[in-house]
Amino acid sequence: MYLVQFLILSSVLFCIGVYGVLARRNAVLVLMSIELILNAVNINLIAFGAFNGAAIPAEVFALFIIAVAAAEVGVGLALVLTIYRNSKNIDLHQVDLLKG
Amino acid sequence: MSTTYLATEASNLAVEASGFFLENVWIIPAIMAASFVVILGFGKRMPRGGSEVGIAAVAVCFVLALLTAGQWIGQVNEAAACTPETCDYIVDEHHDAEADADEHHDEEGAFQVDTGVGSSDGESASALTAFTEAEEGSTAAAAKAVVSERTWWSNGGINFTVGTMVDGLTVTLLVVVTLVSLLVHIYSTDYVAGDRRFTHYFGFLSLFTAAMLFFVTSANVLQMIVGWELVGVCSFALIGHWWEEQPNSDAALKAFLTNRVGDIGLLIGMIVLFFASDEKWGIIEINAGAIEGTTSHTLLLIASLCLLAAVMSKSGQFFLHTWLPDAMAGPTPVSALIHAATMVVAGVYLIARLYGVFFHGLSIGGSSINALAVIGAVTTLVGASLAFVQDDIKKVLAYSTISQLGYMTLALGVGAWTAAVFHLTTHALFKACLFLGAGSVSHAVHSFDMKKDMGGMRKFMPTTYKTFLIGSIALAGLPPLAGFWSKDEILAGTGGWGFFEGESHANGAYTIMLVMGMITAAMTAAYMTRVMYLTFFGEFRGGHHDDAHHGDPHESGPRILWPLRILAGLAVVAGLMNLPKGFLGLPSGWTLRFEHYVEPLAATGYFPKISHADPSWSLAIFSTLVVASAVGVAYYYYFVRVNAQSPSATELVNGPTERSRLLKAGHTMLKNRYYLDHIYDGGEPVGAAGANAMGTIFGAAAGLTLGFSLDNGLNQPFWPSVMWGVILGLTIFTIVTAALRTGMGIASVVKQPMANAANWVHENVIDAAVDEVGKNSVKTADALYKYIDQGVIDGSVNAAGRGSQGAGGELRRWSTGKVQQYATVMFAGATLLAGLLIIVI
Amino acid sequence: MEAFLDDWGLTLVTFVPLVGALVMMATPKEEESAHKMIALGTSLIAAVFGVLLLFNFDYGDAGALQFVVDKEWINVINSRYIVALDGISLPLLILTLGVVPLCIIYSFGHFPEPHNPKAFLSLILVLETGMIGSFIAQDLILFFVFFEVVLLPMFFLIGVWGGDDRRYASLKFFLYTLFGSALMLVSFLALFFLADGTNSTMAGDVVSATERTFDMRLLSTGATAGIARSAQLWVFGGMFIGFGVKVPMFPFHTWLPDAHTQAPTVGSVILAAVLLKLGTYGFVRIAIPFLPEAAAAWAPVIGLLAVIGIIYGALGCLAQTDMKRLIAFSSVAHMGFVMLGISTLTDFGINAAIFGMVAHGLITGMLFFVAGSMKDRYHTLDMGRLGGLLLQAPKLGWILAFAAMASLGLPGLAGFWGEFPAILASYNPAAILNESVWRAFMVVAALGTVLAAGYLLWMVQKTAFGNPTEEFANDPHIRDVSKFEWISWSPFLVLIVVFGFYPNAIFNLTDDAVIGSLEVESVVVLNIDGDPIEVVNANGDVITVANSSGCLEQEDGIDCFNNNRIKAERAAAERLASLETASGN
Amino acid sequence: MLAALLQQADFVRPDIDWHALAPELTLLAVGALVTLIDVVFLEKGRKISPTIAGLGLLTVLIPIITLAVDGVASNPRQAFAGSDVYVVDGYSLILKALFVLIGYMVVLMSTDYIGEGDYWESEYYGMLISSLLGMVVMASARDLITVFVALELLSIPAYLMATWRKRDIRSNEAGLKYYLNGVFASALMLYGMSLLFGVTGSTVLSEINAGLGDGTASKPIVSLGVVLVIVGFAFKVSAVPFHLWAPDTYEGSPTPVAAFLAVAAKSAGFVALMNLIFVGFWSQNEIYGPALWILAALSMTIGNLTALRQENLVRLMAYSGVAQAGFMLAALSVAGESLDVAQTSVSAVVTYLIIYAAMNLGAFSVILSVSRRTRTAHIRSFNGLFQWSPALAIIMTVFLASLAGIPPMGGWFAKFGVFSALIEADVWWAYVLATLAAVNTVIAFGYYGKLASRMWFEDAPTEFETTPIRLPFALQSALVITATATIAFGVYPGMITHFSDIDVPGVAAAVGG
Repeated sequence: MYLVQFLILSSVLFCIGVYGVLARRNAVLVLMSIELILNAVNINLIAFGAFNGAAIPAEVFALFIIAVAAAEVGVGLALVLTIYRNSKNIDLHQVDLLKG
Repeated sequence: MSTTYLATEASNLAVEASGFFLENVWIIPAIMAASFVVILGFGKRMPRGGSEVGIAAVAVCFVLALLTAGQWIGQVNEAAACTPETCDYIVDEHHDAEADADEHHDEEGAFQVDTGVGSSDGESASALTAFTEAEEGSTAAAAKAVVSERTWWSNGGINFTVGTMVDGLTVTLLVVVTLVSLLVHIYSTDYVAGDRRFTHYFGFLSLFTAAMLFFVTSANVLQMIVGWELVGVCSFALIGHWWEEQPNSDAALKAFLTNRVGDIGLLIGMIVLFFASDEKWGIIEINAGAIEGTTSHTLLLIASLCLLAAVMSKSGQFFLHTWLPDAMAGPTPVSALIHAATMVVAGVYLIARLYGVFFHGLSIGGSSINALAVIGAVTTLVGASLAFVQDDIKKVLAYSTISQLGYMTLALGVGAWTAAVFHLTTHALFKACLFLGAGSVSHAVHSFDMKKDMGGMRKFMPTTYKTFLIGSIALAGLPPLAGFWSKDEILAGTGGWGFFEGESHANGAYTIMLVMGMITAAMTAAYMTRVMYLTFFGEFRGGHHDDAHHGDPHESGPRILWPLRILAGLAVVAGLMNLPKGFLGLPSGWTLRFEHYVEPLAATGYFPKISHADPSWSLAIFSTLVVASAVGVAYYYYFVRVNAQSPSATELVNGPTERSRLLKAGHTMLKNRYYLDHIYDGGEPVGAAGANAMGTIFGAAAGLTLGFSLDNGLNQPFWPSVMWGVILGLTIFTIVTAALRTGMGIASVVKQPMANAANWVHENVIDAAVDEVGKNSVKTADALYKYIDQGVIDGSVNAAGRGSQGAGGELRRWSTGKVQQYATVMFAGATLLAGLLIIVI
Repeated sequence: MEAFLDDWGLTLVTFVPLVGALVMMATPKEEESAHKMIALGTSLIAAVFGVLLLFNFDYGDAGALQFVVDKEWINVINSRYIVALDGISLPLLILTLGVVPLCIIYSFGHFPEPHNPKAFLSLILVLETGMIGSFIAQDLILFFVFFEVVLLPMFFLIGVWGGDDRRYASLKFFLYTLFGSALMLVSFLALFFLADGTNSTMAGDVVSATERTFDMRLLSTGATAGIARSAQLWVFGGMFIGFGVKVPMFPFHTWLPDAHTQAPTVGSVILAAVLLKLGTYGFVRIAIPFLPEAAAAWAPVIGLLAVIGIIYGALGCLAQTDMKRLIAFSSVAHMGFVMLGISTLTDFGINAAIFGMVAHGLITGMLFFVAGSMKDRYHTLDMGRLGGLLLQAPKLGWILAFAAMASLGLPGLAGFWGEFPAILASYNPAAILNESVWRAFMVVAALGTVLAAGYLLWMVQKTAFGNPTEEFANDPHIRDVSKFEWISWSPFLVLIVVFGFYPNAIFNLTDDAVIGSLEVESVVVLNIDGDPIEVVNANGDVITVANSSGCLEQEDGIDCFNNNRIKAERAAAERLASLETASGN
Repeated sequence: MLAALLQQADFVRPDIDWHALAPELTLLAVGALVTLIDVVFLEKGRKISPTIAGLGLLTVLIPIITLAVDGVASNPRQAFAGSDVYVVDGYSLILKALFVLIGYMVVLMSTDYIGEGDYWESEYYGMLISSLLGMVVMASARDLITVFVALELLSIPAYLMATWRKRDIRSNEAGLKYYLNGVFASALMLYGMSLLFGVTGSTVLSEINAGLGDGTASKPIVSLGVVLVIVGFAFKVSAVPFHLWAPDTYEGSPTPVAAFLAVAAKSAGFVALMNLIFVGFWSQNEIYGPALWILAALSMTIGNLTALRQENLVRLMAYSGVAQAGFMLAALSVAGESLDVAQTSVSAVVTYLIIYAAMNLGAFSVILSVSRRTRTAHIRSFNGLFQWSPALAIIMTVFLASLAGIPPMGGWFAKFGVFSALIEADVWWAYVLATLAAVNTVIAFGYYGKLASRMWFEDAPTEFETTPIRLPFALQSALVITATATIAFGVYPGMITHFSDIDVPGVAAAVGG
């Protein structure tokens, strides 16, 4: 096993996540894409920790990220719900009242 | 303030002069200034509108001036009677009395400049030698000018003083100015009676007199500048006295602006002198520096040429004279006082005052031509010829004044200093008499037009006629009236007669000036005959206005006539002040009195060593014959032929100019005053100023450039030379344009009659060349303002503003409201930033 | 009393108007007469303190700073509250203190729309504080603060009470000045970091002479000696733009005609009389004494722009049809003379410049007053429609003619003494400058005097001479000078004459101070080991040589230079040497 | 189980300096109290919750003061003995105080807005206090994990506050935009953090600095990591090109929240950036220097230019905030040139933050006050304000002048500090940035001045009543406090420099004293 394999995996995940965030029009899919990026981060952290002999901070960091991500997604879904309630729509391209 | 102005020559022998009036001459201008303030403040509430204050003040000043003159004469006599044993005298080495001088200066404001008094006991032997070697004919010691000074302002650690300087020249002008001013004041109470601005008028008369007196008593050139400008303003105000009519205010503006053009020369000339003479303003110091040769000759030359420009404008010398005839728009007494007797001679006075500078700067001695003499000679001819064709009696007198001022300049240019000052004096008297006489006539007929509204006036106004006749004879220069003596001295002073008669002891051999002066004398006599005929002889041609309340013209009142009588009387006798040496075998105590008391001796250190021409009987007789024959021809033409041919008593026959084509062309040109005004006028006075300015710029700039470059050995660094290049380039452009057009036109000049030629020259050469550079400064200014200021400079500022606004509008569109585009921008930004840094580092 | 004045005089003069403004803010808007009285009262109180200062000023020592107050202000940047008065500041201070009450009096009779005396007068008072502060500040940051304080009130004066195009004009005025002052601030900061206050010859006399300092007293007496030439040039350049915009010099002048034309009369007067002087004052007080070497390098540029300004301003005038705009352009020309004087870098020229500032303040201020009063009467300043003022309102007309005469530099009136000595000085600029260049400038400047006469007399002719146009021939509104106008104008008129006749009233004050500000102080030259070897004066002459024990014998005894004072570096010596070479050529 | 885990990790609980943590703990307690009040008193608690929140925030100042008296400024404390993870020093203390005071001002601004708008109150204040807690923690955070947690703690409540007017679709949109951009930025930042952790093997900033400095780390990865982390906070401070969310969010959210985001969140971003730069990346000047330089130049210029054309005042303030952030970034961009410059730029940024807080909160208060009457933030609603509400016009003028940097209002000193840092750096790019900054002050006045001229020079609009506006006490207090502070800071800047002239955090340790 080599570190670089993990890094390649994580960067692929990162790229997919970024693509999702930038390209998907559905708000929920965007939220999921963000999760992908965060998971890429987690993989990075764990891999680096394992290979650097600094496993504990890496794992702690990853745990925090997982926890916080959960909270974030909670808030995110709440926001999406509110939007949906007001405009019956979660297409992000339609959300452009504020501009200029 | 060091005072090492006294020359080091062995013949330096000067006596300290003193006396209450000589030292406190400042009182005279101060009285007039106070009079101005009083008239301005309270004049309207006074019974005679403030005129009484003015008259009283100027009368007091006249008395004071006489007392001053008396005291000066006493001083000169004392000095003349002086021997090394009996009185204080100075043999001046480069004495080290500077500390002494400073002490004097600190102790009290007024101090005597002759700091060397008594400091040379050990050198009486050389003094004695000097005494005996003093100039032939004058064993007298020189009476030195009385200078009183106070600190005026200080700058750069230098104290600048204000003060008075009194010597013969000063007292002459003091007497002349106060006398003419007094008479004009009295005359005016009648002449302008009932005018709506009666009080203003007298206020400005007072202010003018004050300024003129301040000018002539100046101890330094800076004060002269002040006085010079102040008289200009008063002239402006008085020419434009009836400013409701546009032509009057135009004339006033023209006068002022033309003078301003000359003032560039004045300012620069004075500045050059200031630095050339080691940062000194004092007239005495500047002259002394020039005479001793401590001042660079190049700088003296530049300074005198610059000052000459000022003289040309103020004293109406060709080609800046055009304002003077227009200035006749002012009330006639003003013309008499300002534009004939006093202000216009300021330029002449300036040269006389700074004679050391001009004499050495223009190398007058031992030469036969110089700028001053040429300008004077040309002016005198041009003025006389133009006087011929005027119908307006005041304009005749105005051109005559120009001509006579040219005479004075000519005299100074040939080194006949005393003759010039003497002529200045006599001219002031008879020309004032003539102007006031013309005023008296016009007061009666309400017009200045001789052809339309005058004629036969001798019947109605006998006193005016008589005085005018005396003035005319004096002006024409027939013996024994005043004009003869002064004119003759000038002609003798040219030294040109030496051509026929051998050695004349003049400063040079100015034969051309003599010839031109002689021609002028003839023309003067002729045009004055014409005026006499048109005004006083024949039948009265006026009255066609049929104003009921005017009726026949009648003689003026006593307040007008008495000044005329006095001036006429003086015009008769004034010439006797300076009878030629050896005239009719008179003792030396009777001859050359004017020279004796007025001309400073070289021993004073501030006056150049000039030679005095010998008087010549043959010349005097010849010139008298010339004048007499001119009178005769003119008399025959007007009194005999015209009188006989006139169809009726009140209608004049056409003159010869109407019949001969050639003469007519000449007449047209003269009528158009050599087209000079057209060149200057862009239709309005500002245009005139602009064109004048442009013309003068290039001349002055080129001259100065050349001067400075020479002075600096043409060793210029890069960018100043670029500037010079531009200036010179423009000058050359002007000249080349003119030359090209002239060349192309030569053929047609040959073919065409004179008038067309003149017109052509006007339109295609002078006008085109001058105007192509700055046809009309208003237009230039308009274009500059519109395109450069509002277009380029302001435009670029506004464009920057608009650009920002535009950029803001563009940037605003980045904010699309689409959240994913924001994220895209964010990610792109991050990627670019990271990529950049990864590549670079 | 004297002790009180020493400690508090300048501070009171500066802040009394501000206090007045605060009191006015607390007073209800309806109490118009109360507002007028408060405004006039406070400005008069300030003026009275000014007069007291004038009387207590030691004229024998006009070159030295007097009434010095030096207190802590912003410690972290060594910026201190230092105010003081010397011969350069005094005339400008008095000018300000005089002009403001007169403007207030004038405004009583002529409240521009939309009225509101409360706001109008309190803004003027705030403005006064800023102007006075700028003239007496002796700390760069304090100067900067006061310099900027004047901006906002003027912005509002123009913007609220101005003419039709007031928004554009006020914003333009503001942006221009802000641009200049931002660069100026950058230059000040560069000085702060580059200069070394302990190098100054005054280091021993100033309470806290630190290495980094904003203290103008230190910066003008050798603290800047060690700055590299290239840096000096840049720093000077920043200040040049900052002050040049304010003057305004060509080509930074385009804000001026707009601001003047649109501003209410009082605003124009204050702008012309005082605000423009802040720029030239900056040159005289800050830019040139701090960085003499850079000043010498920049001087040709200043001189060239000055003469361009003279001619350009004059031609600009000739192109105008609006009287007020014409007067505004004439300011460009007149300030050109002032800058020409400054560019010579001689005491003579700078004295002339200061005189020119005061004279221009009085004369152009007066012209703006007249223009404003005419606008009140005719409701237009289009010269094509005016005429015959002398018939309808003779006194007003004569005052206009008088002011025009003064403005064109008539000897005997104040304007001449600003113009002529400036021309004179440019014949003989400082030794390190190329005199041919300045002589060319002199010729052009002299030409400018003719053009000045041209446009001013043209203006007088168009407006005052002739007969009134039909439009206004029987207009009852056209009355002669009113009471308020007389009160506020007569001091101007009197001073124009007084300074014209007795110029020493100002020259005497400024001369010592200017000479002092141009002196390059003597510098201690060190050898490579840092020991003093000799003292060199401004001309590069060695005054004192160290004895064998490394001590210099000075007038006040032997000085062995404790380490604090041995700060002068070789650079300073080299600089003097280069100055010497330059002046030797 | 837990014990076993701990034993396995060889974990010994470090000594905790409770005093050092007292501000955070107090804040936590206040937050809990506000939430509890709602739970206990239900509707009755509505009236008192703002009061409790406000007083509570002031209470937090007490431990801050005691810590200051204790001399942390010269003697930094480690909250966990022997670890640089959480440090309380002069720098963090002054910023904590600033955050708490900003919180208090926001409470003053919110009291009536939230109260009158029929929104949940206690939750609002609870959220506010949580967010503040995140900021307060951020000031002391010297560890990537702590920084991350603090960031999320301050962000998540802020997302909700932005959406507080939940029935208003614009508010929803504002919150959503803020949220999506925010989490995306966090994700990028985390990716960067993971890389940094990878090359240094530590999450503690001082150790990261040491690890980066020894030269063994792969440069490209370090660059990518540093840039991504900076981007995360550049988003928070709304630097160009990461600023696009800000105008939309400010416009849509409740005005007090917009003020909170514009001031507090931005300050928190700067605090984090400074922590990272001075502690974590100190040795990487060649990376963060140019990066911040570019961000600063872009932010100043684009922020100002875009603001020129804004018609909504809140958006205008948002762009103005972008430009102001650019100024602060400018000072930071040269901080790495030397320790002296770093000192100057820390002081400059802290000073800037304090003054910026006063003037910006003030400006938002005025906008809030006027929109109480006009119900809009359109720039036209300020027309002729001087005629119908002169006091507000004058106060707004003070803030505008301050924002434009015109003495004697505080803003000039803030800008002065930035220039001072730039010029002290004495490198050509710093001078270029200084010149650019000078030009930008001019552009900025283009819109500040235009707003001022609208208030003073225009006639009052007709679409609403133009009688003087009466303000509730809380808002009045907010106005008076901010205006007084703005003027006082400008007239006597010593008031701020007394506090802001602090040592550079952590650098002394990092470079070995």
